Amino acid sequence: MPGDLRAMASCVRPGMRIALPVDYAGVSMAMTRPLIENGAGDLHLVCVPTGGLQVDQLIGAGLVAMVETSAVSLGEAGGAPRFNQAVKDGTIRLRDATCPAIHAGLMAAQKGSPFLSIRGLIGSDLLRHRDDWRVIDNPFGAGGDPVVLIPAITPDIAIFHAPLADRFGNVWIGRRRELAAMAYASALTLVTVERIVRRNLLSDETTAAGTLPALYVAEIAEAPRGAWPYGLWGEYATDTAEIMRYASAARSAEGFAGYMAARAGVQA
Amino acid sequence: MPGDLRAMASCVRPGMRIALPVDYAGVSMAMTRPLIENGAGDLHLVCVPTGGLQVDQLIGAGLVAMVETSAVSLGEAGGAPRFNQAVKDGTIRLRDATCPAIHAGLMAAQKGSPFLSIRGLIGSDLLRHRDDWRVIDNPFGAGGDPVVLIPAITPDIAIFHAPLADRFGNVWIGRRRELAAMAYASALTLVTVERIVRRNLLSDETTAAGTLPALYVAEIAEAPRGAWPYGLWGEYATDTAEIMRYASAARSAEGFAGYMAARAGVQA
Amino acid sequence: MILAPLPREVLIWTIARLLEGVRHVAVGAASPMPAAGSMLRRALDESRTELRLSILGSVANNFFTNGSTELFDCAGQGRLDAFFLGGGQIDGEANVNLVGVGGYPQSRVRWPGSFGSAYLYFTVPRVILFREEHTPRVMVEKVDFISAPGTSPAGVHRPGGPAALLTSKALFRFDRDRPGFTLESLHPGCGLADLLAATGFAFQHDDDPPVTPAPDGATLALLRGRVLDELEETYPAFAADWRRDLAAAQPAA
Amino acid sequence: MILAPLPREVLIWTIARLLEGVRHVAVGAASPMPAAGSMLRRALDESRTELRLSILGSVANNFFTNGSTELFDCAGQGRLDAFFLGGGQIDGEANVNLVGVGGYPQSRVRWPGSFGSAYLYFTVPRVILFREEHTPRVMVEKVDFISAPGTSPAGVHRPGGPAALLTSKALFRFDRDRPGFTLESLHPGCGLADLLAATGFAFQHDDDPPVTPAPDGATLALLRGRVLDELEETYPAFAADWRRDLAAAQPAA
Repeated sequence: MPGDLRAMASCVRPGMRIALPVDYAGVSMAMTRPLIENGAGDLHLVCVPTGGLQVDQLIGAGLVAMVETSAVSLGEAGGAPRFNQAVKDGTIRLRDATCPAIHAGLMAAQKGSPFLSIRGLIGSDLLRHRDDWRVIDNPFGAGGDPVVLIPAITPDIAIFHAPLADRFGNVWIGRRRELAAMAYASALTLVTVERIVRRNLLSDETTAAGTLPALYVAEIAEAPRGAWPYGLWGEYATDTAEIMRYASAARSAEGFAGYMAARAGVQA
Repeated sequence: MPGDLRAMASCVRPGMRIALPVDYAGVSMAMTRPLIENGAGDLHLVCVPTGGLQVDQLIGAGLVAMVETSAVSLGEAGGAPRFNQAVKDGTIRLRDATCPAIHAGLMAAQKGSPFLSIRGLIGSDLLRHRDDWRVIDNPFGAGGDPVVLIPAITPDIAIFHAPLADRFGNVWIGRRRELAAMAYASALTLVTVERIVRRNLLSDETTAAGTLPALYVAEIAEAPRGAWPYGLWGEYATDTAEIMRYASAARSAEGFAGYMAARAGVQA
Repeated sequence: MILAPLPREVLIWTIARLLEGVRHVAVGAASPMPAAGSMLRRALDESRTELRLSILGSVANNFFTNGSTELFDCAGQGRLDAFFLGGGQIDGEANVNLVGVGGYPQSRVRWPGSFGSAYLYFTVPRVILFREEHTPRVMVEKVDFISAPGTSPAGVHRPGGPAALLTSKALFRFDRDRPGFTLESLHPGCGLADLLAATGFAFQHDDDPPVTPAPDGATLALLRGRVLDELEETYPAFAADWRRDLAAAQPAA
Repeated sequence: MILAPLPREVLIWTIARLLEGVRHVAVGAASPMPAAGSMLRRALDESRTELRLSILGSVANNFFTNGSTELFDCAGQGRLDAFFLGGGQIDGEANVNLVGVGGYPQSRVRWPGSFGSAYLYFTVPRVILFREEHTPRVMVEKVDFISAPGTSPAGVHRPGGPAALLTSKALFRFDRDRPGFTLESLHPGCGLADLLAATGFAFQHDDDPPVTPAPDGATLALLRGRVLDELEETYPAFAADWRRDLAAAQPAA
């Protein structure tokens, strides 16, 4: 495992709120093992807006105290086994949400606003269990128009993987703008990339349009195939068979441990 | 004047709320004259977030009932003469705002939310004069934390100019994402472009990142140098001398009329 | 001789019928059947209008450029006409549960979670509940957890909601005023007694309900040709399975 | 022989001093002097730290990629340390008026409008009020219209606010608690009596205020070399004017 990934992981300290992207948007799987070796636990994960393999592995490794998410799943490979077990055992706390509510919370943080209003949610048990959300009567309505307020979600750290960065610290995220939203909202952003290029991504308007400026990026490290076994848009496809193997192995705590030990060489 | 510009202008009907971009973000100056010839008045202009030459000319032509803006100015060429005169004469209504409040209103519309919260503004005369804004006590605070709510701004039509579009109706806006915000918030979006290309802008991830999808675009027409005398990023610079000539001519109603008549051939 | 419609082809054709008049439909990443129905609708409509189909997580059928928030923003703007929702449990008032059963938060069985349901169910005019498994454990009298409610009290801003429920056994439409489901048709091979036994909630029905229409020959040809080809790009496993079923059903030469 | 500092060079140097310790500063599109001060600060700091400078509307000094909202979002996130505000009127409580005088909305004299002031004044920790014209019609006792207030009551969320006021005559710092301005220094050539006569609001001052420091030789060389070159890209007219002044001040050979 490259030392820079280990150094990046050491930014994560116990109890921090960590934002992680959805499966198809650039999950830094390369950071999963460094995070586990770093060992900082009691983490509060914010899935943007859903979680998968990485979330399941961090839970399996015992690092997670709370998951704020719209879903955790392995997609075609089925339910997330360590997440499901932890829910059953009551060893993690849950903030069940709906996708646009997570986006709304991040947008509030991006704008420095205390909250965003959002339609929907009224009458759901999601709302009933979220004591950190509020319902007010729409002040612009004629009365009797309840609307939910979502407070700003301000992660300590956002972690994701992208196709490329330049040596000035700018990261190309293309149309996966939720990665920018995560970075705007978070105090620190750690990024792994397939490769670092010499040219300045901002000096060409075409690449600039899909670039997250260095202003928002604390650390970058190269990690080729760093989303594996997830895919990365324009680069490589998801290795579904590997996710299936994980899903099957991780049904038990022992199976999970065995899988992680066996894959140590592959992921390092 | 090409017939397609005239046809686009005919989408504008009296009393509509029209969103127009800031000077440097792609003003469709090519649409100004068709809008004037179309003649639909009583317009409510929303400047995103400030206005300039186009706004001044539409006011000078007597089409504008209300301006919602953070500022109207000709930049280096000074104050906007027809706007300033209209304010003095009381012939237009004003909704003076601050830039991020306009962005917040458009973002609320983008999200289908009734309002966004915004910091700042407390104690300003802007707030005092905006009876369409509300102040509430932040429901997430401990009390005594006033915060302003900005209602959704939902223009009937957004009009702007961009470097290129493809024949599928996708428009390349690069990093000028306020143009996307305008389109998301508006019921209809009319776009002029320097040129229309055959390739699909969405089929390449690099260009897709800066593309507004056809879903949001009602009509597109080619209008080379369509931002003139404003510049267009990556294409041509602002013709400051021309804006100066306008600023000087338009100090009087007669001078404005003379300028517009003299430029009819140039702009057509 | 045209091979008789497979059960999945009846479902896909039913989905296409439910999408009549729709201009923009979105389907989830793991929703091959709704995607196929949408592709069929698109093919049927293309001479008159362009049906936009957004498949979440797909690259080929993704014309969004503002990240994963754009689908929801689109729905909030009223630019999304139809969407599909599943559910670990669905009840007679069209409440859906995507979270789990046996307590909350410490659920005995946990499902992935609510995804966008609690928003899209409110904002998309035509939500089609689609769940193939039609058993008393899925079609329950009352869900254990409401990820998204089927109806809302007067005053709640709700331009959207459930239009229909489609399962492997039958098609229901939803009456928002009553509220409740009404049986529209039984799929070929399913009887009313069978359906009543498999359904945990009460619903209105005729004594002799109609049979769900099967696609005609031209539609079947479209399905097995162009739609299957298009589908293969995003759902290769499902497409291969469908082709296998077709091959297996082929009468011996 | 080094040419003595021009008045504008004293101002630019003062701006650079006011930006000490700043990591990210933004300046408006038509603000050559603040831009020059920021460029000088950047040049002075570059061996130790990287000062980020955002010039609105510029392409070369624009590392934003999310449209014109990004500056404000940045400020809301606490990522913007310093900003410059002007004002058609500025009063003794640091209220600024960018809207007009003689009534509202039907103003006798209308200025462009408040731009981002009503937000950035609240969110940017170090706002520098910069207006060259120092006359009783600009420096008023009470502004006609508050585009953005200088201070806020306790409880109002306000991490930002005015730090200093710089004019063609003097430099003031602002005391948020009192609230009010205190004279820091008079620019070369300006006397206290002159300043008092030109200022419509009361301010604290020493009997014998210090003179605003001029840049030393090395700083002047940096200003007239690298900074002037950098500035030329975005503010060609201002740069040409500056060069003309330098040429005119050159002692005859």
